[in-house]
Amino acid sequence: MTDLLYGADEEALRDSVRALLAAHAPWQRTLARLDGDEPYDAALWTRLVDQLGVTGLAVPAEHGGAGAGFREVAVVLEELGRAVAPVPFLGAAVATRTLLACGDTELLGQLATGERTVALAVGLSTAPPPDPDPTVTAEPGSALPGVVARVAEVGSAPVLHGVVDGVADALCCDVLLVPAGDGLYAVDTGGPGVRMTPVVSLDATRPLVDVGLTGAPARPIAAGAAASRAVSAALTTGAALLASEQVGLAQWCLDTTVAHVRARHQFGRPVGSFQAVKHRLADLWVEVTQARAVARHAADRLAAGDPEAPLAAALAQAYCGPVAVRAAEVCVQLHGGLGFTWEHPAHLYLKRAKSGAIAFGTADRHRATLARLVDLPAPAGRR
Amino acid sequence: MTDLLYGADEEALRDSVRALLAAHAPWQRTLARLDGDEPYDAALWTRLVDQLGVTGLAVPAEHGGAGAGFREVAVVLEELGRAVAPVPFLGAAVATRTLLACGDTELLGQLATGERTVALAVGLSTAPPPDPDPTVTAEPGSALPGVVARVAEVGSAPVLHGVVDGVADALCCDVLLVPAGDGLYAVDTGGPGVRMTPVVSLDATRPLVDVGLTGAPARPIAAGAAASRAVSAALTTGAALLASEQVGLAQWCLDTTVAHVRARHQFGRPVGSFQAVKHRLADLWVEVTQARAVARHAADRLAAGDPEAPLAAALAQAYCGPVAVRAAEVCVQLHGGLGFTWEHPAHLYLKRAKSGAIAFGTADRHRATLARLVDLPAPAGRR
Amino acid sequence: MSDHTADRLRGLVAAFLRTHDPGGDRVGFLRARFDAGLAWVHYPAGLGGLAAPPHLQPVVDAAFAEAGAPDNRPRRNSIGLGMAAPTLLRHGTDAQCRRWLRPLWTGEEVWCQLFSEPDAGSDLAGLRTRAARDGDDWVVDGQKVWTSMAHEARWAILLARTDPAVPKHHGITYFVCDMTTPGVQVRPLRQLTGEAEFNEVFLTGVRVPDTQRVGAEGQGWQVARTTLMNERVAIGGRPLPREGGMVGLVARLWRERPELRTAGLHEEILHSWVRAEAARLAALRLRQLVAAGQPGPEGSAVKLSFAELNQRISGLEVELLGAQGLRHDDWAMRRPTEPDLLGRTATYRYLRARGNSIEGGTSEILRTVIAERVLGLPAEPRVDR
Amino acid sequence: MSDHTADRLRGLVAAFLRTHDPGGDRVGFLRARFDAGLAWVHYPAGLGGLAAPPHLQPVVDAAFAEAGAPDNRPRRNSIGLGMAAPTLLRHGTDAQCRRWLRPLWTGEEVWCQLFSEPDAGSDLAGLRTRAARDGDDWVVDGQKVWTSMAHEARWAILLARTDPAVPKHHGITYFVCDMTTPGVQVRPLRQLTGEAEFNEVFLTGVRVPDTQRVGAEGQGWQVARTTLMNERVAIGGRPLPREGGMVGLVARLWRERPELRTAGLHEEILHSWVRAEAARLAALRLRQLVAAGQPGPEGSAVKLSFAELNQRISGLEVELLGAQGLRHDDWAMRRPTEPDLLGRTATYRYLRARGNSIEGGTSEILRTVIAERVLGLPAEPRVDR
Repeated sequence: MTDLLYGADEEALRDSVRALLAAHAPWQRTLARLDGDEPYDAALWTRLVDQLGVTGLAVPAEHGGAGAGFREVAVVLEELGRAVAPVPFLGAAVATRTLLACGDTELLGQLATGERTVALAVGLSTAPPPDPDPTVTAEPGSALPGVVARVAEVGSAPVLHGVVDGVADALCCDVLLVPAGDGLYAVDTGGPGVRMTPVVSLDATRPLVDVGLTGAPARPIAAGAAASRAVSAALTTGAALLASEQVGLAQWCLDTTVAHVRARHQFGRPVGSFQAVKHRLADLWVEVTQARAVARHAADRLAAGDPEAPLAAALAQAYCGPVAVRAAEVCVQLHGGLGFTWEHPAHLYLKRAKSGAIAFGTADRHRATLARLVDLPAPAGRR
Repeated sequence: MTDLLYGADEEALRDSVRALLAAHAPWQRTLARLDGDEPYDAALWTRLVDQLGVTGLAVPAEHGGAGAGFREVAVVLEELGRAVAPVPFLGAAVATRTLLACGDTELLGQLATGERTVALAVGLSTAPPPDPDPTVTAEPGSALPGVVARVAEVGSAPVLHGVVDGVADALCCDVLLVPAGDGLYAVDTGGPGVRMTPVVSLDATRPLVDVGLTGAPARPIAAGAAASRAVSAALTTGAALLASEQVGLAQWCLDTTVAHVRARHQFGRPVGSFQAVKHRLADLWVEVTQARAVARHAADRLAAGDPEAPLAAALAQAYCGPVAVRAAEVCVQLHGGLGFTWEHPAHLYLKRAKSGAIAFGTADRHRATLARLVDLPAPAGRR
Repeated sequence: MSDHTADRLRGLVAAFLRTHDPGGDRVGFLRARFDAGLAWVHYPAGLGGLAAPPHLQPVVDAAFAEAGAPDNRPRRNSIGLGMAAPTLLRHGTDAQCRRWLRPLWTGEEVWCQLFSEPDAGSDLAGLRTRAARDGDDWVVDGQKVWTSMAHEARWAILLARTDPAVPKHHGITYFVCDMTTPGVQVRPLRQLTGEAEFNEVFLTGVRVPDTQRVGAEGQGWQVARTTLMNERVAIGGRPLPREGGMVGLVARLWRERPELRTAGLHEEILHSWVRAEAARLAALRLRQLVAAGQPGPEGSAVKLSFAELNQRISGLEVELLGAQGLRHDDWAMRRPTEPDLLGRTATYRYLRARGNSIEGGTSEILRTVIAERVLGLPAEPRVDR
Repeated sequence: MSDHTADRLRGLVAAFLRTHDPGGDRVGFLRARFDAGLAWVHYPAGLGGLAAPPHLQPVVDAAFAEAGAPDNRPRRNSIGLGMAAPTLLRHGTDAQCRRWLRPLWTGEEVWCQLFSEPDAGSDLAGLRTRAARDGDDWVVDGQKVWTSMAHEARWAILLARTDPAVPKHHGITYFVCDMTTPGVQVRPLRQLTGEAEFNEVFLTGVRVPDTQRVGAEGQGWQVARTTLMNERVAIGGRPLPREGGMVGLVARLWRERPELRTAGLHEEILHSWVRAEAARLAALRLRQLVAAGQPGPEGSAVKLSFAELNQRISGLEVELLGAQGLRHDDWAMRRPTEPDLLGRTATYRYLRARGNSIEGGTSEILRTVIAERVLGLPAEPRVDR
């Protein structure tokens, strides 16, 4: 049965991550980074990888990882969401799932130890396919979400051509996993024929890049249905894990707003003593409480390799994405003018939340997936 | 341009109707009727017809009416909604529009003077057709909404067979206008072959009947496209006018709740001084204010014979139906236990409101109609 | 820590079943189960329990259910089981516990609650029913409302004002009232569904022996608070399978009646399904927290969101039914003993669910409770004490 | 009743245009229009008006617009036109009106508002900026925030506390402050869009002559209330065609980009369209009421619902854009003079619209205003006076 709690190891992991983030990633530093040239915090990333081994959590011990799992990865994401930290961990987790599915143990080992940073080259807005089983589609290649590149050959070695727009967590990565043709390829970003163009992103703490490939040398890592399944599993993983980040984000917004309205006085009373404010925050607390259960469920089913993991992931994005947006919007509103300023961190969370509502597919797409998975079909034909 | 105000004559009419209802239809009487055998208040209906001539308002003077129009009919409906009065006026207004479209001046004259009560024999939940112009459908008859009866002939005179379930305002009527085959027929309810079976209705103040026709003699009043257009216009009229009833209902719910929370004390304060209660009622006031503008617009466009009347009617039912339901639900909630009792009138309004949300089509059907009319098409194919 | 384990308790149930026929005399079986300490295993020995941890109760219940043993019809005595019993255990005397708990648990004696009054609903502490001392008795006069099961109950838990001179929360005392006492008059209170689940209870010169006082004089508010908290957990605490609540009914309707489907209602049913599943998982998480000995404050959230869901989903169901949603089954006055939210018609469910945000603490009160007790937001300025 | 009619005013405009070239010197034309009483026709003669009924103003504006005459760039001076001018007319001296109204109306002098403070936002009467009498002057010290146009304005309307000894609403006085006075320091206040429409204004020993006091000493709160009401009407009062607001942008996007459509977003856009059209019709009805001389209290509703709509629709637009909704145009610090809610990107609109429920009275304050002034619900117990 699904385990919706946090184990003692998970709580210990949370404490470590939170302490590290408190020491090295206060929001003031993240905010200041927005006017600079380096959106990612490379030093913070190094600490997370080297000191806490976050990239190895979901990698089996025999491949150099910690042999924990995606429940632990989800706990790390809660804390990163809470701190709106500018590190490429979500992308690394998605890449981990891709490599696990492909059985590429060498790259997996390098990812686990932090020797190389890896990202799946698919636009951040790409939703998991409504049908996670690619065997039902006629052409094998058509089941690959986000395919925009094509494969050519130079001598006997494949090279890739094409563009992949809006890829997250790829800005500083060493290796891109690119779906192309009907296969999946590893491309060295330091090699020839790869151009990474930074995007002015809504969420500048998760900067996107447009990837241009012009004859980039590529190493095949999966083909046909195996490639489709790997990408599909990776996108489901992204959707499921993002929910935990959203829970952490929403909890920060709730906690920060509660603290603010307790301290802020207007009309001779704490703002938080006004009933409409209290009830709005009570409703938000209920939603965050439910979002936590939903996100925990998605992480647990993912970790268990349950066939219902896609259902749990669709539920997670149908529910947690909108809750995170509401939490961030309430946070801005109840901070009043202060919440509308650049100097207050609320907007970092608002932008992350709104961006997250699109990442791995908007809530309505996940509802449509649920409709299929739980047999609540759309009306036949037009109204 | 659309006139969203009330003219002096309209205000005078409102005052007359309100005074009559206050004197003869207090809610206590309407409530007591629920446990009796006569859901309609025949005496009240006679007063409305004889003293105020409500059935003649939309009938031209040359056919025995007052030569006013549907704006005035809408004002009467606001007051009837406000009093949740058990009289068949909405049905009479729909029948008036049907007969106007068919040009049946004799029956129109009898309806105007109150000599005979007429109802369109279509289930109350029937929505206006999404396309109000029947010429686009292939078979002329198929554009007739609510067709369930068929036509036969006895000698050279047509007779009708079939059932029409859930007809409103037909319980005490003298004449039914029945869509059958590809025509529209008048059937005398006192004649042979007509059986009227009362329904246990959600809204007992607007009781429904199931009409059974077994060789009922019928007089044709329109055929083919003319019949389709008449029924379509009648349903659009019902949708547009119902909005005014809903505004009156919602306004009563708001006013009554405001009065209650001003008087009721808990925790040593008026309940209406608590901010969450105040804000909820402020939001409801905004919605009722907007519903009034929307309903007034629908009545005005209907009265003007504007080609945009179907659009205004669809907007009216997409907006005003849900507002009335919310108003009645808030009324029950903010009356606390009292609002949950049979002895308080709130439930009369709740049942009328919820029933009205289905009458002439649910809000989602009207949104779908709007999508067609304002060019916001549904996605092609399945998601 | 106790040394009880699930296995050990299953063993005790098995031993009990070897000597007691679950198919035999119902009351006799239940009395014996109580006496064996297998009623409420977390209650003390001698009072139906074994002082075991509360999370082992479901283990025992499941073992009896598997054997086809009769249950104590818990829905018929929810006030007794959910409110009276825990209050008696915490605040009652030993004699009170011994007199009342056994027939309460077996269902031989049904209990009701005389708390709410016409002018004291959300503000329960504003109650006006008076209890005046007269020798060894108290004489009670007043009017109570919203009393379910009053017409079937033998006992009532009663709040009455014993000292009108002190501020409102301080002058209240908690009693157990015998519903067969002269002066207790029960009248049905008809609700908007047409039926009367509830009652008004008029108390005129009702004598209550001082031995039926629970807790000290003037301490009734503190005693009642335990009970009110229990009411909320009792309402929200049942586990549900997926689609186990009202959402299952509307999902079935959607599947079985394709002709009713529209694009707009499709979005609405999906929204409802998502929210229902989120609420279900949150309730499940609360149970897991309780079982792990980390009870959180999520109980109020469960009641709040199930009220909202029931209202939203039953409203959707009525609209989905369309023509059929305009029809009801029966408005006649009836006397059910409990709400039947999954039976009858969609219209009944829609109307009955309106009460879910009023009964057992209004949603407004629950939001305030969450804001103040969970989030630590300040109380409003008080003008009534 | 005046004897002005729409026809008569159109005749006056026509006569004016025969002697003044709309294509000539802009400022000269506007000054002459003011002097002819055709600026604000409902203002008194000599102050830009003809004492005509207010509903005839649109007639005059339309006649000038048809002739291609320059307008006074109303959005650039919205505080001056919407707040300062009506306050000066109602509470100012004749000399004040003659000095300030003409260059205000022509746009030669832009105005800003020094009301809000860091600790006095919704509770404006809690302001702390002090003005102390010194001979014929007042000396002002304090800090103001959320001042749009402060970096372009010549004059400010200013609220300052002149008597700290009396309860909060009573010790406030209303002034006009020359923004070029020494001691006035303007700093940009960057907002979450990255740009700075607003400013912080620091006032250090700023001398304001007593002749620039508006209304009596200590009466500033009453004077300001006129102005605050005007702010709300000014924001909500513009007429819109169907799909005239943000909903038009998202409707166009829906029509032009079929590949973005999903069933869920279809329902959402239809809901938004319906609510936008309802809000538009309500605003139109308000205008018709005002024109008929029956101004209702609907002004607050208009501002409240447009804030909600802007937020909802811009949020929908960002999601509808999908991949493109993850991109912004520019986070650089800039200095626009007004919000551009229909230009730039969907992400900008989404972020900027968050301010719509905060600026010019938060939505929470507006709901309280509606509840108390329109519905007559009682105020909360006050603890601050």
